[in-house]
Amino acid sequence: MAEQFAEPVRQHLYSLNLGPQHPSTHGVLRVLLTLDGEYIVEADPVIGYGHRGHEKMGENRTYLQFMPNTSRIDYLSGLLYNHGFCLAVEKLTGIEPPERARYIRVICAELNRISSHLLWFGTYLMDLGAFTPFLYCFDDRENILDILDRVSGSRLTYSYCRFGGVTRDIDDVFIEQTRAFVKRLRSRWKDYHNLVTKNVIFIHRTRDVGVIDKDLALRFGVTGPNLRAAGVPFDMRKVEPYEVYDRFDFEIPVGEKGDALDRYRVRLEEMEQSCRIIEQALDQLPDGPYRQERVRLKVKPPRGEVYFAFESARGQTAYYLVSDGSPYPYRCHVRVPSFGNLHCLTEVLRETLVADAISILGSIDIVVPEIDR
Amino acid sequence: MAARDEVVRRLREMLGEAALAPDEDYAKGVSWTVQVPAASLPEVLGVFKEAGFYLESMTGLDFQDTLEIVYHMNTYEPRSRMAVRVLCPHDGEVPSATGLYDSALWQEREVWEFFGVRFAGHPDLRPLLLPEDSTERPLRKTFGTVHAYRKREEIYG
Amino acid sequence: MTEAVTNTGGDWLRLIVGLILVLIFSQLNALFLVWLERKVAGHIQLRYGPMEVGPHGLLQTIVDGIKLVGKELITPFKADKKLFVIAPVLVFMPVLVPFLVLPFGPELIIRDMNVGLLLIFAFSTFSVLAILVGGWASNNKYALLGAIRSVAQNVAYEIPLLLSVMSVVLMVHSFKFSELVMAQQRIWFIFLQPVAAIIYFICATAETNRAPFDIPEAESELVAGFHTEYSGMRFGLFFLAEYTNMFIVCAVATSLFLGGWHGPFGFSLGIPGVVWFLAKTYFLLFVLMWFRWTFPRVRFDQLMNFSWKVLIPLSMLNLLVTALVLKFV
Amino acid sequence: MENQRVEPVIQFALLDDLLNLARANSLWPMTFGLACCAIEMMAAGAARFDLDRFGAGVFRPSPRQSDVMIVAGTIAKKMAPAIQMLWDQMPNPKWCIAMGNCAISGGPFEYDGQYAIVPGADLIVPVDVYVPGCPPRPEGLIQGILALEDKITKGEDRNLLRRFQRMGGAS
Amino acid sequence: MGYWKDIVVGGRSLVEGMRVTGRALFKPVVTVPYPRRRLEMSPAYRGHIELKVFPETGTHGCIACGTCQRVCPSGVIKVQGVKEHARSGKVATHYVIDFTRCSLCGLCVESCPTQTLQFSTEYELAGPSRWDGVVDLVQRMEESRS
Repeated sequence: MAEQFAEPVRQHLYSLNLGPQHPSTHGVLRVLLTLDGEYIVEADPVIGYGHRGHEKMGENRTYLQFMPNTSRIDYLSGLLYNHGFCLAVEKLTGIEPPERARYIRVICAELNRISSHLLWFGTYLMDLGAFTPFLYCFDDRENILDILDRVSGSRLTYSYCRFGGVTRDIDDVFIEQTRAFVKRLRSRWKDYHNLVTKNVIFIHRTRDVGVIDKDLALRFGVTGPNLRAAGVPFDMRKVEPYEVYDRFDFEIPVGEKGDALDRYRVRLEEMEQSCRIIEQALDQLPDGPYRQERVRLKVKPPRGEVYFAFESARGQTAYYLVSDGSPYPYRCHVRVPSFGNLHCLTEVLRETLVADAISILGSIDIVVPEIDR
Repeated sequence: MAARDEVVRRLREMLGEAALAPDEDYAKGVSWTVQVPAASLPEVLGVFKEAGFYLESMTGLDFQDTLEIVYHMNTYEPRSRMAVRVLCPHDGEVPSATGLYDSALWQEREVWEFFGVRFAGHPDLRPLLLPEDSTERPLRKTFGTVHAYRKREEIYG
Repeated sequence: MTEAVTNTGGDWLRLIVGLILVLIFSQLNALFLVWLERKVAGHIQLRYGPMEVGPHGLLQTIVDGIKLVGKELITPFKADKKLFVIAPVLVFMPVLVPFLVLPFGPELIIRDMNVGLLLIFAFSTFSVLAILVGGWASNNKYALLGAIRSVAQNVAYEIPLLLSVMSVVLMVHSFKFSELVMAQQRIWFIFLQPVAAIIYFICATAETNRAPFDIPEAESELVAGFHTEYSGMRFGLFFLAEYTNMFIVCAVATSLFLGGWHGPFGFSLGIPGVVWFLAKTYFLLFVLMWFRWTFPRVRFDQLMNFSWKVLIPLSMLNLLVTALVLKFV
Repeated sequence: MENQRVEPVIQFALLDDLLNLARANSLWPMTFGLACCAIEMMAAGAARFDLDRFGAGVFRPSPRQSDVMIVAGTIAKKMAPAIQMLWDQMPNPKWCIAMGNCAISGGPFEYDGQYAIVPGADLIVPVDVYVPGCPPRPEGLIQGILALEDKITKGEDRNLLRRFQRMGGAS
Repeated sequence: MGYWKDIVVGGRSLVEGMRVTGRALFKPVVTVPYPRRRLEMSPAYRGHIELKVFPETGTHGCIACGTCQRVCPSGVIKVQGVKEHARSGKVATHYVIDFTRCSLCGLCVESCPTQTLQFSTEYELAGPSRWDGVVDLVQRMEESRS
């Protein structure tokens, strides 16, 4: 008789599919949530819906033929990945690009970083339910796309860099448009702060939400703005300065708690720092050749390997190239930042609401085909 | 630099001098390369964990005679990336690092799925990027179109 | 609007004409509001909004309506068929009834009941049940989550809504709309009851599941909330019901706080009462749309805290102060 | 994968024209981005190339309420059954636009020995309009949507609400 | 006292946000009404490739050497050439590209020894059939020339 009344409270857990097609999974990510009412008990991201086999393609085409792939791994910072791949192969083969090319690459890379952060800012606000900032950010982003289109020929998947330089020189129209853009972006901060940063609903939705602290970041290999928001000033441009980044003075914005609000502030501040880098690079821009002439199309690096890490918009990206002396890479592994950034979600999403899960997923800024490679 | 030197000192005691190979000018992006037998992998990674390193990336390399897994470890200080190289036969077994680093959970699933090397002690070894029912090992050199299939010494001498 | 309806068999004739007018007006108004919302959204976001379909996109909503009518109506396999089909009708039916008592003009109230205000609030709670029925019947986890959230939200925001309205009714001692509006002949109640007006407007946005409180059909979280499984004109009915509900809520706000058909401070400046009423209502509707395209979405528990911990105490305090002031003045 | 168009028994020419006109001018796309082309689709929906001008700006998240599925990006083999299910969930008068080279023919990722992608959306879904480009410009996508509108109303001249030339110069 | 301060500060920030969107309502619209007004493409814009017509010879300069065919990562180009008579060089008669597999990387344009390839500024290519992308550039050049 007693058992009849002492019915244990069975937890009604049910699993919900934040399916491969969902307005706010930034592509094709499926998160298998086990819910108890609105609270998430267990979150298991299922990836692979955007797997295109970049690394296998790296092994059956020459170094230069892999170039279009690099800007499609993370299509929001395509130029940063192009730039990184060129530097990796130049380190492997010892090619020295002329000074002007190095500055052009840095300017275009920083512009691409700003456009990637702007898109993140827009889609993050859309995840939180505000549609208008998305349109304002795209308005700014279109300016950058025009500038980069003018010099590289495409809006998103640039194959602009080559080993030993770039495909096309920048002219003074480019320089003048870039300066105008930097001035215009700085005038927009006030509007963005009034519309979003000071907004009380936004602050309540992001403060103390999805805290990624130092220890969690270390365990999961989280890098980039998410790590800097936790208070660790780890930026490849400062820790392992490559290209000409050591000639510019810029700070690394750092947060305190590592919650969504800190990640937001760090990224906004980073856009400002990129503007400073662009302006300094434009001032120090040397003239001279924009490309080294004697580079063969079929580059033949010596035997050996290189592990070149650089800072993409989402974190520390690295190319691990093993060369066997032939013009075809023997192994081409790409270390992708969003892999670690997404993986820490299994820990961070526990005991949060579904609405928070979307906010956290948006705040760590992932690009799914980049995770799936 | 401090954490790196401390790790090098402890590894030198543990594995002897032969296993460590320095690369002075950091040209290849790695300051020290450590050749580790599969059995003593957990202790080596334990040394790294105590020194505050994080598992940056795991890569599988497929050669004719052997399979090799390269763990790149890094910390938040300049010039402190180290590579831990483990040799293991095709379809061989390597002790899993999931006890020490949670990021190894997915990276090991990926290396297993693409190369077929089993990881002893991994909680749930199932495909990560490929469809659930896939059994083919795409990144093996025997699979699909590839330029060359070499022995290990042809590259690393 | 007909000026004075002749009294021969007055009541029945008045009801029938009123009903026809209500049906026409509510449909046209819903279509116009959808077009207005897309245009306002467009221009706030520095773009045009519907332009190519008819001059300035005026035919856009009509074309949308025809397309929705022409779509296939899918009923999910394991859905509760009967409830799934009834839900859109249940949502749309209670939305038409409040037009009966809305004070469009001095003689243009179709049936000036003395319980006018109560009737509106009674029927507005009915639509929540219909949303629950719709959400549960479509056998979809997202729809269920959306429906349950909608019920909790409406319950939480019904109380401050009623309390803030009570403070106005306390001043006029009646629920009759004509008396409520007549009392605002010289001073609109928004100047006497600013707190109640703000609370009412916030609760009104929550009541119609809009703007920062649009959690039941939160696009980025629950795919499409309670109407995830509805296709074709069933979804159209949910859509029209939402916009007609918006109109009613703003109409009640105008008649309670902005002096119905009176001009400011009693000067009607020769403009007929109806025009005043519609102008103020459409301005409030514009403000509702303005909310939607500015604010992010409130999280579910914050929504609850905001109502129980902020709105209800404030509205009670306001009611207390109004009672004391009326007692001693 | 050819689907036979079964002609309805009773034919109301005028009603069909009206319905086709309505369907052409209010195509609600489904938010369904796979890879790089999704960003260009968002740019098409954004302020500079506003899709809402043609009534196609209402991006409905749920397949039940959308008319056109824009397959924007590379179709991985793991994603193919999901796309198939989404296509089946859409109510009937539905169309599909294959946006970008990857959706048309596998694009830059198609080579012999490719194990991970489906080379072309028309292997899993009946596609109505192909928009080549890698990624196609937002104007290219707008061209695709206008081409779909012409296909629905069976000819640009029969689209009474159309007041410009699709391919010609500015009217 | 934090209770009241929160409400006041919160309320003010909401009004601040509304002021921004309110001002945006009266700002000029940014839209380029596409079919009515077309954007002018930048000089470097990469449409699909086409054969350049040299003024002095009045035709393309392709000698069907196949460099572009080999360098293309996705194998998009198929070139066929013929020698008019023994001594003279080859001239391309068919230059077929499958544009739906091209990734616009520009390696062919760079590697062409006679610099006869260039990017077109065409982006309106939407079509009803998948095989519209397969184009014979020589034929296309003749049509555009006549």
